[in-house]
Amino acid sequence: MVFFLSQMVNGLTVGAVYALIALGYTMVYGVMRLINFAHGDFFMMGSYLGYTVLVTFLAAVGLPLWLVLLIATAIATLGVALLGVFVERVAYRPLRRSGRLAAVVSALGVSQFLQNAAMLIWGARFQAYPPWAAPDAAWNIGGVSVSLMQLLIIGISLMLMVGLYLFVQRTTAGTAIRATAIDHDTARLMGINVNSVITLIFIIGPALGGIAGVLLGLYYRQIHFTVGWSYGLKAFTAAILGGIGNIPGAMVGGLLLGILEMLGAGYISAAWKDVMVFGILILLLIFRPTGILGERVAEKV
Amino acid sequence: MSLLSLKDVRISHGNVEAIHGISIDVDEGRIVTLLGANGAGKTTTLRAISGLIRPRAGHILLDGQDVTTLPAHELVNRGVAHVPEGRRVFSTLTVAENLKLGAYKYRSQPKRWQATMDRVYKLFPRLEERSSQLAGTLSGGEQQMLAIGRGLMAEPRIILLDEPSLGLAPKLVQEIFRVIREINDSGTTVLLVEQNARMALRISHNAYVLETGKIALSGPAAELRADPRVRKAYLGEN
Amino acid sequence: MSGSRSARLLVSLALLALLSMAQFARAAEPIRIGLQAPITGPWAYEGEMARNSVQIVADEINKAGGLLGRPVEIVLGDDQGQPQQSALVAQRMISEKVVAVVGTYGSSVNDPAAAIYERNKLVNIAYGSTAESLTTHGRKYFFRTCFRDDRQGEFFANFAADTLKAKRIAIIHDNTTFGKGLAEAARRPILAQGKAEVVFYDAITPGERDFTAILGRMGRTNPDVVYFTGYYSEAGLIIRQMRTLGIKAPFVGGNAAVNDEFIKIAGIDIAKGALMTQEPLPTDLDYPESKAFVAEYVRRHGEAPSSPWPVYAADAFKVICAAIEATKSTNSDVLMNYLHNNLKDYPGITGPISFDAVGDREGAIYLAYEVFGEGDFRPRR
Amino acid sequence: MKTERSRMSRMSVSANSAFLMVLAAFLIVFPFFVSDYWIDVCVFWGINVLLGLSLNIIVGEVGLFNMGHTAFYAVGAYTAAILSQRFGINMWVLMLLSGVAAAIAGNVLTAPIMHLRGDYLLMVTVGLNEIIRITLINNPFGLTGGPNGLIVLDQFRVFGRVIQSPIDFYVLVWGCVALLLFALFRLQRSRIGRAWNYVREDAVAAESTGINTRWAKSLAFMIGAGIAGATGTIYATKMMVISPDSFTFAASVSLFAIVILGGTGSIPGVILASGAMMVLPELMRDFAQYRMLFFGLAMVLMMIFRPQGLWPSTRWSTRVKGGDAE
Repeated sequence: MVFFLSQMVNGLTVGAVYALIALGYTMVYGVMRLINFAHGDFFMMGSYLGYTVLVTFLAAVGLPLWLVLLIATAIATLGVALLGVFVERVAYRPLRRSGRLAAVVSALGVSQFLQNAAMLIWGARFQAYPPWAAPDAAWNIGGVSVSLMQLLIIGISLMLMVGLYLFVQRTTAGTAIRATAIDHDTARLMGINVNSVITLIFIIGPALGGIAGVLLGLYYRQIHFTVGWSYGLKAFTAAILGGIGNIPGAMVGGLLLGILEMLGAGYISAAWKDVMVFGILILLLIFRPTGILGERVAEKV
Repeated sequence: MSLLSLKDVRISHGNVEAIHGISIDVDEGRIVTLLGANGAGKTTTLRAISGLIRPRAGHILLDGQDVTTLPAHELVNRGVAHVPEGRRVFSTLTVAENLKLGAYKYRSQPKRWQATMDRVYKLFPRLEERSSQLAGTLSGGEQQMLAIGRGLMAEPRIILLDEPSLGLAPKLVQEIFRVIREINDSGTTVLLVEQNARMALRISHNAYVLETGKIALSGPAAELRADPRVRKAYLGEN
Repeated sequence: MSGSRSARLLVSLALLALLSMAQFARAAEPIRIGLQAPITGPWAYEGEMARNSVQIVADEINKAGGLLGRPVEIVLGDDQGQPQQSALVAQRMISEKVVAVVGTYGSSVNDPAAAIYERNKLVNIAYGSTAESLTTHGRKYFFRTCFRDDRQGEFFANFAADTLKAKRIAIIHDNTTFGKGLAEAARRPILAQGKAEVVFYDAITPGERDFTAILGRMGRTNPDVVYFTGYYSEAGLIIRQMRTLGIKAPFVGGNAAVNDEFIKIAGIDIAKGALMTQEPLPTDLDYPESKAFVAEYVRRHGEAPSSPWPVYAADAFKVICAAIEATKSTNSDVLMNYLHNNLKDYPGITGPISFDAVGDREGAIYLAYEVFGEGDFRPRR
Repeated sequence: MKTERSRMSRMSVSANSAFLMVLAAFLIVFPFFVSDYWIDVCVFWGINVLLGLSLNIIVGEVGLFNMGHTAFYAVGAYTAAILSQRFGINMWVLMLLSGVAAAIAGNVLTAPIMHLRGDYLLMVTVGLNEIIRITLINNPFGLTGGPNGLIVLDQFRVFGRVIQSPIDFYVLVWGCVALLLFALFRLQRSRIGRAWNYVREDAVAAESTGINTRWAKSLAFMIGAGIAGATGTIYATKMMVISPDSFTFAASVSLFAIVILGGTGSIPGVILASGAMMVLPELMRDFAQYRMLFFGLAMVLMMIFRPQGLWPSTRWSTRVKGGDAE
């Protein structure tokens, strides 16, 4: 039981991050029907930016730790959001009328570019977040170890997710996003500037990825320019699992994927874990072709 | 001066020209009907007016100002509402959310759009009953009401209605036409695209007949109703 | 008649002059030696260090007048750490008519290249490919300056049982050619000796960062020692996550875990006391060659190479040059024979180098390194 | 309208054959002027052409998003390697067997997911790719050799001559490309080819005209996977060593990109794009660390300035797909 609970805590931690990244995938997909293969690399960029701010600028300044972390996260988030808007302008917007496949290849190109840019900027070696940055506190609750970072990751992710959900459900801008996701033309007829909505999506998605990047950087310390690819793949799986285009779906999918992974590795075999994860994905899609929370909408190709 | 006029507008889909230079005038306060067979280019014309597609040549004037190249959302701000063919309600949004989106340009003036919403609810009491229901769960007639109501939420000067009676039961068709007249009576100009030529000509002031991308006939509705060609092709008479 | 004779003389003199000039020209033509390394891709850092190291050796040789009076030149081939690219690089080395090749880093990447070099009879000396399988195919032209996994595995088995007195051993690898190879190589002697048992054996996925699940499962088997045979980046995460989970068993890493990054990622408090099975690091070697090399590397790049592999690349290059110098030949068969039979205890940067019949380096020395509180690896006493 | 279309298709046929003739001439002359290295680059180009063409059947002809194609390629390569190692079967027979094995895998693995809509299918094929790769690494029943992979000692033989040198492989691979091209052109004009295109353009309408869309899709997957599998045999003999590292998701992605960059559904497009994917990075070797950066940039620019691909197919509809008209 203790072991099971430990795995659940770990699974929730990883899953919360998958969910944060999956939200970016799912929103971009929902509005643009684009699989943004570069999204994982926004996450990676977030990690690096946070690292740079922490190491180069703030190491010397005598500010309290929480403020330093806040500044680093804010700068990383902002930087990645700007990058997201820039990438959309340059690499996706010109392709909006050229079909989805062209946009997918463009996204792959962006991913390749960002990875190699990160390699050239920060070097090919692993970088490590400074040890003073991450709070080390951990508790042992009835045999289950829970660290402060884990609580922070789960807490912040949940807060962001709930915030995003409320934003999308309750505000006019959020309603505009949902309307655009359903039907671009009709959204235009409502006076919605679809380009602005897409820009907004490319601020929110990468920003969430950027925050996830900093959080994981602090948690694991180790960062590398290839890390976006594997997290991107997992987050995309999570989005599909929950029903792509669906915001609560991404959250559920992310958390579920994290827990599945941890239980798989904890009880069966770490080597076969991914086989199990993808196997479950396939099984689920066989019986529920649009994911857990996906709507049964006709394909819009 | 007309509220809306199209001057020698040409529209292409890819490399194929669909509209071969048409001119249409819609005077303020009127109901103008655009008739034509399937594929004649009626919907295309409306889409060009509301800025969803850009004409290849020619000009579209709103109040004498050239709006040909303005994006759709800008035209909404200038008082053009377009109720698209097939209703196109946002099916996973509630009725109230749909209506609110109609007033997107007044989103920062809650008093204003709430007042408009009340007027729309008065026009379609059914919508008020169902305000928290998802639009996709409405019946076809209700969805059409929602689509029109949503168009009205923008307080447009001109509303473009694309086949509002399509696929509705006869009783509902009557209802829709009554509403159109009511909208017009309250001062909104209407450009109507209809299959139901008989009803459309009955309520409108002027009409144009579009055939394979060209204006074949035009004039006051009453005249067209008497025209033998119209009677044969669109009114099913001999 | 005499005119024609002197004309003939003149012509032959001119020819002679031309010939000698040609001879001279050929003498000035550089001897080209290939370096196959991952310059881009996930192992780019290792590739870069290998290039730096080989460059130092090449510059040294050229400063001292080159080889056989000719300068040496490095022909760089980037295999991106991918098998297909590796095969292409191998073919390019052959087309570029290099004399021999240094490389490459990863074992599964090395295999296709080694097969091509073998077919084209080109001496190639791997510097980071430690998989046993590479020298089990009877290749004649394949050598390596690094040591084989099984030697290290054996060293660990003895070290764990005899020095650490471990009875229950957990082994984790990373499913790469190298990691799994070393894990297998460690498990075999443990099972054979019967002094201890392997209570846990599973793999992580490289590139991932959360291993708490597998470590939790491992923790329940109560191991006396944990041996991780993957790379430093994951090693750093594993030891930290182990400690967070409250697993106190000593952590032993393989030689791919020896890297400053390990300490940075784990954090010094946690890394302290971690053990590594490892060939002596260049900074710990007492040979004059090692000291000079490390000094030069630090002078050029501001720090010593952070892993042992680039130094093996430098040694591979040195060995090739030594063979050319000794045999006065650039013929592949001559070099191959020399390396197999005549090169004995060549003073390399990493110690004396000799090759056995299959091309493996003789006389593996492994040490147990320990991470000390000052954040450095030192041989354990 | 009708005459215009037939004129266009006639034009495209002549353009296609002109392209193929230029290509053939180039391929015949090329080896006389270059080193073995460049011949080898062209061998891998040819292998990528075979793979690209096989994927093009699935993506281009039928419009199914398959981003896990190397899974089938892996099945073929491993089938050949395992059977050759254990039973010493003749390579030509193995090529057939591995093709069949991959075709069966293509059918069995995709049968339950054939009904999924585009992007879900894409994700599932990615998943299949990962499942197969990880299974190969984990060395089930000691069959696949784990991360080390397998050694392939046997080689193709033609009248006693062992296919071994770069030029041998060059002839073998491009010979296979020629055969495949011939088969594909026949296939495109056949009833099956037309059925595929109907399915791609409008699955519902295709179904209503009596085409069994499920069958059509399955067949495309089987044929595409089969060709990839047979190509796997060539790859295995060329590399002499195969390991899971050759069959990664990234490799699938670059195949997918080849098909789109070339111009979805276009045979000359696949040939050009796979050539570009092979040759450009080779030419950019001098940029060392920067070359993959430029390569990513090139992909983006290519799609911006030529979204229809290098050599768009006239048979792929010009209709805007999913983009929004503004």
